[in-house]
Amino acid sequence: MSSDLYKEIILDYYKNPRNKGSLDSPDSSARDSNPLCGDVVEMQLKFLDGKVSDVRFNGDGCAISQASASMLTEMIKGKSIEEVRNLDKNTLLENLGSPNLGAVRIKCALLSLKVMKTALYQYLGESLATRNHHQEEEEKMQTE
Amino acid sequence: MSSDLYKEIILDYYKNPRNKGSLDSPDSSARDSNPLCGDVVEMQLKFLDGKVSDVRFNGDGCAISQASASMLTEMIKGKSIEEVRNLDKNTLLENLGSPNLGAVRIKCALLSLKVMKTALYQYLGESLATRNHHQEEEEKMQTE
Amino acid sequence: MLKSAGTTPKLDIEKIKSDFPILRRKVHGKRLVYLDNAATTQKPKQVIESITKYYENYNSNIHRSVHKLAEEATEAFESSREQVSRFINAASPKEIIFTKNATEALNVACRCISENSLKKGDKIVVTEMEHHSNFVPWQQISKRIGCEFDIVNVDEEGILDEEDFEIKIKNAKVLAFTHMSNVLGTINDAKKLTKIAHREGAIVILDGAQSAPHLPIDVQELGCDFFAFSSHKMLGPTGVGCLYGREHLLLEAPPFILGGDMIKEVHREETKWNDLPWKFEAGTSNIADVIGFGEAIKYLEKVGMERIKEHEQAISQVAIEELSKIGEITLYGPRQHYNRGAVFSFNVGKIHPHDVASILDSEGIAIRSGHHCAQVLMEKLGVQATSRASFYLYNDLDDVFALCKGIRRVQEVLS
Amino acid sequence: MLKSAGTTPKLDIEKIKSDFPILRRKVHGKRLVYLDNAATTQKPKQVIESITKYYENYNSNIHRSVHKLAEEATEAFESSREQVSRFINAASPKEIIFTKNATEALNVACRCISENSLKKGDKIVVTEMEHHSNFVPWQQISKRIGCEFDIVNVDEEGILDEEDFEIKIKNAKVLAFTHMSNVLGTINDAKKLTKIAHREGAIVILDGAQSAPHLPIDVQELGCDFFAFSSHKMLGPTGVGCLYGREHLLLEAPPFILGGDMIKEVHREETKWNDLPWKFEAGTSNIADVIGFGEAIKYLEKVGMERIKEHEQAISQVAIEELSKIGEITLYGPRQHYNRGAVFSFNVGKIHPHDVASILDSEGIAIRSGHHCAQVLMEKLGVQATSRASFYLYNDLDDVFALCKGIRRVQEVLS
Ligand SMILES: Cc1ncc(COP(=O)(O)O)c(C=O)c1O
Ligand SMILES: Cc1ncc(COP(=O)(O)O)c(C=O)c1O
Repeated sequence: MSSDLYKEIILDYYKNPRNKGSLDSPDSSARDSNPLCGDVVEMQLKFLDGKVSDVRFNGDGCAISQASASMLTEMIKGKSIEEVRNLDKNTLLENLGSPNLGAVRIKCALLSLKVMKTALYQYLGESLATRNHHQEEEEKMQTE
Repeated sequence: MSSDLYKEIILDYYKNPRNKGSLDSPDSSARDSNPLCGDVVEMQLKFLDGKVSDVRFNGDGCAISQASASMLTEMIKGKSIEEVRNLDKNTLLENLGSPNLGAVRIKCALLSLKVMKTALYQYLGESLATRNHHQEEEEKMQTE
Repeated sequence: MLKSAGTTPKLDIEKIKSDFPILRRKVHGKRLVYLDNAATTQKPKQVIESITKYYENYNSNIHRSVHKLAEEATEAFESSREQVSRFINAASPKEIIFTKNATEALNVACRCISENSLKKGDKIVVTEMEHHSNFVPWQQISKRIGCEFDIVNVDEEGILDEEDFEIKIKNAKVLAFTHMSNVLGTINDAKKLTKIAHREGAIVILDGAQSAPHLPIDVQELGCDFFAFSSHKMLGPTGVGCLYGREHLLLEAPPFILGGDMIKEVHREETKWNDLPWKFEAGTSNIADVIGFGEAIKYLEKVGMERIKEHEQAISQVAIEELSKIGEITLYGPRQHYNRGAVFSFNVGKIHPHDVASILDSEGIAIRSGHHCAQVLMEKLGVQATSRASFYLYNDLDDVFALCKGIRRVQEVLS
Repeated sequence: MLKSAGTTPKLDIEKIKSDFPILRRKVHGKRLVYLDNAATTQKPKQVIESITKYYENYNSNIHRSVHKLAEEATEAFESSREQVSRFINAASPKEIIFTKNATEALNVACRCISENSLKKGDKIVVTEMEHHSNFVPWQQISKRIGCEFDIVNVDEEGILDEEDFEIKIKNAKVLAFTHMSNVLGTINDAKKLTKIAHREGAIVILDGAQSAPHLPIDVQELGCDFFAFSSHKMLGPTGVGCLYGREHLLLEAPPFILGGDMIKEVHREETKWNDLPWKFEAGTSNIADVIGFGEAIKYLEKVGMERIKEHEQAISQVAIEELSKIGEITLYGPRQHYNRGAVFSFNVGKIHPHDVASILDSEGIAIRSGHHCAQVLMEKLGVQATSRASFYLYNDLDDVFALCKGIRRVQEVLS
C-alpha cells in the first residue's frame, strides 16, 4: 500500500471507531484542539476502585487524531490510575503502528493523549502538576 | 602607485588647497555634510556681471571631498552663471581624474557640487528648483 | 502540450523545469509534484547561485564601508531595489522598502497610516478573503484607536460582493484588501476598487503577496497607495519582503524599527531619521537575499509575466474541468478560468484535508491543508479547513492529472 | 605562529581559512585581508552549502503543511532553534525568537518592556558606548512615555565608569547595555552589572551582537532578561537575528508584528495569539537562513568558543603592541589585551578615516571607517569618525602586520 502513514490499523479505528460517544455522568472530562489543523478531541472518564472503569471519546478531525483517540480509549479502559498516568507517547505511537509520524502529524496522534491526561489530572486534583506536565508534553511534541 | 583613487591631482589639491578660506561679503553661501562619513563643505560665492567673480570653500573631511571642493572653485571662478549652472558631475569627476569612484566615495566627491549648486540657486532665488534639483542629484548619486 | 490562451508564445516548460534543481527530487520514491506554490515557491538555480556567488565573492556589510567588497555589495543591493522598482513600475526606487516578508510590509504600512492619519471613529475596511497578515493588523489597530472595522462580504463563488463594498466603503479612511486570494484564487479588480476608495478619501493598501508572483503589476496604473509582497512566493529566497509606498506617505510616516542605518544623526537627546528608503531599513539588511530576490525578478521578467499569467490560466481551465469530474469534491472559488489565479481549494467528501494532503504526499504530490491563514474566510465557507493545490510556471497539465489521480486514490484509501 | 594564551590547544588557522571561499579572493590584485568583522563576518562553505542544500532539496514553507518537504524544512528550522538555545544556554527553545537582525531583536525587547511595564517618570539607563540599535529605541520610548533617560559615562580608556553606573542605576526600571563595544572592544562585566540592576528592580537587556560571536555565552549565568544578537556577525547568513527573552516576560508581552503564523485563532472581532516562540514570528520566517545560522553555530561550537576567545586575545596583544609603534596614531579602547575584543578603533594623525580605509583597500585590506553607528560615543571621544579594524577566527598575526604596514603606506601617500 502506498500510504505508509495509513496503516490498516489506523484505517480500521478510523472507519470503525470504538468507544465513540459520551458517558452519562463522567467523573472527569476534557477537550482540546490542535490549532494547526483544527482537530478536536474530547475525552470522558469514569473511575472505580482506582481504575478507569469507563471511557468515551468524541471529536472531529483527521483520521490519525480520531483513530488515536479511539485506540487510546481501549488502551486505558480497565487500567489502574497509576498505569494510565505512566502511559507515554511512545506506547501510543507504537500501538498505532506509526512510530515515525513526522513533526507535523505527530501532533494529531498525540492530541488524544494530552486530552486524556488533562482529564485524569483534573480528576486527581493536580492542577499544577497538570500544567507542568502539559508544558513538558507540548515541548516534547514541538521538538520532536 | 598603489592607490588608484588617490591620483596625483587629488593629492595635490588636498595638500595644497586653492581658494580655501572665506570671503568678506559673499553674495551667497551654503554648507552641507555627508551623513555617512561626516565630510563638511561650505561654499561662498560672489557674482559680478552675470559671472562668478570670486569663490571660497571651507571644510573638513576626507581628501576626496576637500580636493574636489578646491578644484571646483577653480572650475567655476570667472565662469558665467549659465555655464556654472550647467556644470555636471561627470565634468567634475573627470577633472578629478577619477570617473569610477564607486558608489560610496562618489558621494564625497560630489558633495562640493551639491553645496555650490545650492548656493547658486539660492542666489538666483530658485528655491523650488533647487529642491527638485537636489532630489535628482541625490538620487543619481545613490543609484550610481 | 499547453495551448496558449493568448497570442504570446507559450512557455518552454521543459527548459523552465530544468532550472529548478528540486524538481529532480523524488519524494517517497515518486516524482515530486509541487503544488504548494501559494505557500512558497521553488527557486531556480540562477537565484541559488546568486546567493552562493555573493557569499563566496563579495559578502560585506553595505552603505557605510568604503572597501571593495562593501562597494560591490552595496551596488548589487541597490540595483536589486531598482530591479524591484521597475518590476512594479514604482515612480522611484525610494518608494521600495525591503522588509523580511509581506507580513512585515503590511505591518509597516499599517503603522505608517495609523500613527499619522487615524483617529477614533474613523472607518477601516477589509474583506472576508484577507490573509491574517492583512486582517489582524487592521483589526487590532481598530481596537486600539477605536475605529470602526468593516469587513466586505464575498459571495457564494468567492467573489467580492460589489454592492456590499459600495456600502461599506462610504466615508472609509482606509481600505486594505488582497489583490488575489490565497485560498480562492479570486483576483480583485484592484484598479476599480482603489478608484472608488480614493473617491471616498481612503488610503488604499493592496496585499500583493499572491498577485506579484503571477500577474504583471503596475502600481501607478493600479493607483494603490501601498503594495506589499514577498520574495519567497515569487522564486526568490526566504527572508525578504517588500513594501511599496507613495513617497509623500512614507516621508510623513514615523519609522517602524529604530537603530543603525535608519538614522542621519544621533545625539544624546534626539535623533534625525535618514532619507527614504533607508529610514525604514534599520539594522543590517538581508543583503544576500535581497540580491537573490533581484535575480528572481530577472528570471520572471525573462520568462515574461504576461506569459506566466496565460500559462496559469490554461492550467486553471483544465484543472477546473478535471477536478469537477471527481465525485464528492467541493471546489471553492470562481468557476471561470480567466481572471482567476491557479489556486484551488477543495474538500473531498467528509475526509479531513490533512488526510488528503498526507495521502497525496505519499504519491509525491505536495499540497497544503488547513485554514491557510484565512480563518474568517473559512468561517464564511463553513469549514474548518480545505485542501489547496496551487500552481506556478514550472507546473504543467501532467501535474493537474497527477493531482486528480491522487485525489481518487485518497478516496479509495479512506472510504 | 600564534601562541595560545591559555591551556587549550590553538586553532588550526590554515584549516579554518580553507573553509572560507572568499579568503581566496584577490582585491586589487592583492590577498584579501578582511578586517571588517565587527560589521559582518565571512561565511564558511558549510554554511553556504547548507543554504544551497535547502533550496535544492527541501525548500518549503514550515509548520502548517503536512507534506514531506514541509516536514523536513520544519524539522531543520526548529532544530536550529534548539541549536541556538543550547549555544547560549537558554532554559528552553521557547525563549528563542528569530528576528531579521539584532536591531529588530532589540526593538522587540523594547516593545515587550515598554508596553507592559513602563510609565511616565520611570528611569531607563543606557551607556555612552551603545550602538544606535540599543540607544535610539530607548531614547525614543523615553520621549514618548516621558521616562527619565540616563546615559552612563565611559572613561578615558573606553571602560564603563562604575561609579557613575552605581549612581545612575539607582531606582532604574530598565538597563540596556552592550556586552561588548563594537567600537572600543570593551567587554563589560555583564554579570555584575546585571546583578546590581536587578537589585534595583530593573529589567536588563544585553546587546550581544558583538559578544555572541566572540565569547562563550550563558544567558542564565549572565542573568540578563533579554539578549540580542545577529547571525551575520557570527559566520551565519544575513537576514537572521535572535532575541532571547525570559519566558514569563515574553508570555506577558504583546506581540510585535501581527499576521500569519503568530495567531492561534482569528475571528471577525478578535484574535488569540499563538504560543511561544511563534507569537513573535509573524509571516513566513527566513527559513533558509535560520537553517544556515544553525550550521554556523555548529561550526563555531566545533572550533570552540573558548579557543576563539583565546585566539583573539593573542591577536589583540600583538595588535596593541604593533599599532602603538606607529607614529601619530591614536588608539581608542582598553590597552590590555585580556578581557577585550579584537576590535581596534584608531585615527592616524589628521588623516580622515575614509582616506585611511580607501588606501588600505587598495592594498587588499578591508577595514571600516565612520561613526560605526555610535555617534554618542564619537561625540565623547571628540571625533567625527574613526578607522576600525576587527578580527575573527580566520585572521592571524600576518593580518596584523599587513594592517600596520598598510597604515604606514597611508601616511606616506597623504603627508
Ligand atoms: C553592538 C551592536 N549592537 C547592535 C548591532 C546591530 O546589529 P544588526 O545590524 O545585525 O541589526 C551591531 C552591529 O552593527 C552592534 O555592533
Ligand atoms: C494573500 C497573502 N498575504 C500575505 C501573506 C503573507 O506573506 P508572508 O508569509 O511572506 O509574510 C500571504 C502568504 O502567506 C498571502 O498569501
